[in-house]
Amino acid sequence: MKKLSNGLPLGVDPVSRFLTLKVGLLVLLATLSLAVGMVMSSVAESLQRSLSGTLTVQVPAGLEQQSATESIIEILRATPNIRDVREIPDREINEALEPWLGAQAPILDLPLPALVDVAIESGQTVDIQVLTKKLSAVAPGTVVEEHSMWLGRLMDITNTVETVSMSVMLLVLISVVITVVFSTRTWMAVNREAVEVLHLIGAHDSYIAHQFQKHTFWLWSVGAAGGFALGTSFVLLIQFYIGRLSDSFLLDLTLGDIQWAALCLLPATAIIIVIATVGFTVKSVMRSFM
Amino acid sequence: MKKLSNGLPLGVDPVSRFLTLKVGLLVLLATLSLAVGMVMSSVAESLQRSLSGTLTVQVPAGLEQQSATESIIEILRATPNIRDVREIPDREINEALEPWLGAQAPILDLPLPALVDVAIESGQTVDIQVLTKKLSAVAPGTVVEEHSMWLGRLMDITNTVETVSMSVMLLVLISVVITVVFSTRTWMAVNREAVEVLHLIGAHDSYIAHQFQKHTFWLWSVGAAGGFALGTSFVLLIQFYIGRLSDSFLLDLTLGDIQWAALCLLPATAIIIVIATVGFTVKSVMRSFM
Amino acid sequence: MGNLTKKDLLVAAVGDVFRFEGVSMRYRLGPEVLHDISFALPAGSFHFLTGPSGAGKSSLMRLMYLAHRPYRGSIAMFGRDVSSLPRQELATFRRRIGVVFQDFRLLEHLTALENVALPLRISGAKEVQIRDQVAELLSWVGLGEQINAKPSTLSGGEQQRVAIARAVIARPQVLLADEPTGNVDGMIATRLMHLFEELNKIGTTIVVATHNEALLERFPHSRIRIENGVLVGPRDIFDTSAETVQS
Amino acid sequence: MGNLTKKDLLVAAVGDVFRFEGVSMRYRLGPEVLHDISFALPAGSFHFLTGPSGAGKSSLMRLMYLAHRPYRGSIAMFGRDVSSLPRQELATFRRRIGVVFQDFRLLEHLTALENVALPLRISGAKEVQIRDQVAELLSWVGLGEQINAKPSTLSGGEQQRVAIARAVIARPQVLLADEPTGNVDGMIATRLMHLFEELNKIGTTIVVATHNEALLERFPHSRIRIENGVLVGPRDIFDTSAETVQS
Ligand SMILES: Nc1ncnc2c1ncn2[C@@H]1O[C@H](COP(=O)(O)OP(=O)(O)OP(=O)(O)O)[C@@H](O)[C@H]1O
Ligand SMILES: Nc1ncnc2c1ncn2[C@@H]1O[C@H](COP(=O)(O)OP(=O)(O)OP(=O)(O)O)[C@@H](O)[C@H]1O
Ligand SMILES: [Mg+2]
Ligand SMILES: [Mg+2]
Repeated sequence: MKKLSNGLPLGVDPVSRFLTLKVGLLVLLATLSLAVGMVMSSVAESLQRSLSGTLTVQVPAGLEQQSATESIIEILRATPNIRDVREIPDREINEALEPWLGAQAPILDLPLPALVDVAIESGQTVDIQVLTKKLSAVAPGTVVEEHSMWLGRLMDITNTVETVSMSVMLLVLISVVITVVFSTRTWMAVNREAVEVLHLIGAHDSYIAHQFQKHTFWLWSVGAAGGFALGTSFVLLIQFYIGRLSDSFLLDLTLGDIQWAALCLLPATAIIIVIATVGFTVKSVMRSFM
Repeated sequence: MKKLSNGLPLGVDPVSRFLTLKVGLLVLLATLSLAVGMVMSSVAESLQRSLSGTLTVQVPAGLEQQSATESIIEILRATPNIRDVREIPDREINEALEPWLGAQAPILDLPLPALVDVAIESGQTVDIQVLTKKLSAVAPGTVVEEHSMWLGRLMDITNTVETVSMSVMLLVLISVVITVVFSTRTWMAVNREAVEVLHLIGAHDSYIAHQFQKHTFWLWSVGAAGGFALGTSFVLLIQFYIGRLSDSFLLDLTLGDIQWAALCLLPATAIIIVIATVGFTVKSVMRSFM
Repeated sequence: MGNLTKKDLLVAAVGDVFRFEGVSMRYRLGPEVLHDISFALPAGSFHFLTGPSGAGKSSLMRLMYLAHRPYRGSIAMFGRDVSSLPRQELATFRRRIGVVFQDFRLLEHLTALENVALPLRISGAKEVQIRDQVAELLSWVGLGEQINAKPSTLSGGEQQRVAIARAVIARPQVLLADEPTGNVDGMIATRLMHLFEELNKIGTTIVVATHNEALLERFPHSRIRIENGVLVGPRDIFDTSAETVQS
Repeated sequence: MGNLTKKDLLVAAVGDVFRFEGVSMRYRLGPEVLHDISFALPAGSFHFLTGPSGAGKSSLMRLMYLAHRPYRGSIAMFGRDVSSLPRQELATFRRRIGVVFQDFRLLEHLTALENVALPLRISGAKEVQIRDQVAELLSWVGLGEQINAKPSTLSGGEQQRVAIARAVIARPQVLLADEPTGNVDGMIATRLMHLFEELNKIGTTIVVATHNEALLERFPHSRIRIENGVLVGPRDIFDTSAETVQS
């Protein structure tokens, strides 16, 4: 025997289905922005840790490049505040150039500059101009590139992306609340008759709120599950793609376990917010009845 | 004195306002995708015109680069099916390398390969492998790059983007129709009582359709105008930005006059489609009444 | 044939307003709610439609105001077979009928004035003309002060009177009133019946479905009785082969 | 004091069900539609509420079923001042009242059975118990075959009977019926009045607003008459300072 209806017209009408879609979209957005935000947060951290205080010295190609490079390395080792000096092997340079000059770079045998990585003692600085002058005296044309400046820019970008992502997520959560308030109020206005009759025959506000919460719970669960599944699939796909693109990729763009846990909490949190908002909205509308 | 209502509850309710927003979004999307599609179409055309059938020959750096290059140019001139041969001056090469090696490229004085542009008679082809062999005999290490292959890829991409953009626009127009049918039907279901009463007291189907069309016209005009304004502003902004980025940009990414005219026809077309759809939908629903 | 009234002339000119022959009716795939109904109503006649609750009075009226097609049988209106009429003409026929629905069917978002004005607007009348005419009729039914009230702010009887005003405003040739006095007191009911009789005098054919026994006693018009979807009562009124009988 | 009936005992225990003192009412910022109303209805009494259309009968009932607050004056129900009751208790009080609304107010998306079952569901009754009880009552009012019909597929009188069934299903202590027989024939009206009298015998206080003069004549209960928002009629019934009068 069919169950008796509880009194409110809460069927799966086109409007509800549309809402489910919208919910899915919102949760998808929230999932993606949270994922991006968290990745950026860890990228910024690891950047901070691993790259701060580094310089790159370029020794131009020439007949005495090898010996010039050796002298320069010695000078660098003697310079105060420098923690570590390392010549970058040709193989690495060719690899780095490959995306720009193509696989033919080694064949063309371009006379590339020698590159020297320099790590500065943390918290200390080195005067680039003085250093350039000193090194140029040994090997004219030597260039000192300030990785930390480049890093600064990268950090700026990373931080911006992180802030933007987290703001987007917050905005999405806020629009979840607005959507819920709006759709609940619209629904109650459209079905004012039914709500009023239930009220007049003695239904408590919580009876009405509870029915609507149950309905909304299903509506949102389906939408949120869909959006979340889509969002995480997308994140996984991108991680996989990045992973294949380059094992030696500069930055680690994958999510850690804790971050995955945080991501999984998102839809649950959204639904809790929704249910609370529905209850609050219904009850506040009901207070306009005697 | 206030005008008497015509009989249908077509006020500016929240649902209508929401619809206006949605309309704006759809028209914005359509505008952008049409603009991108049209730009890509002309890019593909000009690519086709200006770049088809070209080769680039790289003569490696070395002591006799200059004379080797000259011999190679002569050989090329003598090769059948070749229309034009031109050595690319160093300045151009340095410019082209600048984005990759930085402004210091000329200072580093890299021993760059000499580059020779080769134009093939239209409709004809040249066997790259045979040519490479012949040229390598004169200057070992000479590489022949098939621009047309690279161009082919670029063309592929351009064509894909064009197809995708135009499909998106079509999809948007289809979802405009779906949205209209859906919202009209929903509205008529919600207000079935009012529609039925009008019908029973002798209103023609067109009377009811016309009222709804008038209402929809305003709703959509506002939305479409907003979305179109936003879309064109965006297009203008991007054009301006690209214009500033590089005067010597390889491809012309601006819209021509006719394309602007086509763009301006978009919202008008959308509204005409909408009005026709509304009329059709209302009348088809009305036919379910006796 | 000494004193021909306007009404007599109309009857002669138009003949039967309704002629039902062997009509059955069902809602969708439900059971038949009207069985083999045959009768003819001459133009300018006045009838009460009576019968127990659920007998089929409102359903019969739905057929008469062209809201529903018969399942079997044929209905002729103003001498034309209804089933053969194109949509455009159906609308024109509907404008010649005024209906008081049992549940009023006022449009909630419109004022009393706008509700009553609807039939005139639909037939394209000018707004200035409408306003005075409607206001006058509303005062006449005792709603002079409530012309700008929405239906939801009117009492049951007030809503019923708005519904009646809407049905008669365009001086229809036929008036179908379904339980039009169920929510008003005896005095107003009498007044409304007098309004119907006035309309009837100028030629309007009138059918009033009612349970109100006081009304039936005080106004001795012809009665059509329906029970369980079947017409019962004096044979002459319902014999479509004979000449139609007048009230 | 020989034969105390169950009803007498109840009246003695509960006292007045309603006690209005100097009550005025207005809708929002509109004019007062009820002026200075004072009366008391003892438990177990039976009253007709009469008066012309638009007099304020339904408005008075709105106050009684706690849908509206008085603008001035005080209302006591079951001996408690209504204006001081918290929301939770208001709902409990409403469950002790059954209401037949003038416009029925059936929920369109529910079947007749589900509509009638609502008051039981709200008070948390089990589904199996409900079903039989509701089906039985619906057959009793003549709707045994239509228990699964939606209100929109019922005739006017059938809808009215569903509304009445919903009002009485939970055996309320008070029954307020607003024009409950406006759409049914005389036989059913009598049957429904007998139902109300049965309820009254087991202690339910009953107020029936009606225009139906035949009913008023056949059932000689106390009458409360309201005209233009003011109570008129025998002073004794409405004198709240005196002991309340029984029907
Ligand atoms: N829309 C509908 N769909 C299905 N059945 C319907 C519909 N409307 C009415 N009925 C059924 O048709 C029968 C006749 O209904 P109708 O409304 O014609 O009765 P009535 O004579 O007007 O009764 P009342 O005096 O109560 O208004 C009833 O049994 C009713 O349940
Ligand atoms: N919701 C409302 N808002 C404003 N005014 C209202 C509202 N409901 C009723 N009124 C007005 O209050 C007055 C009394 O209405 P009420 O419904 O109490 O009359 P009634 O005695 O029940 O009449 P009837 O016999 O016609 O049902 C009427 O003038 C009516 O227009
Ligand atoms: Mg009926
Ligand atoms: Mg009333």
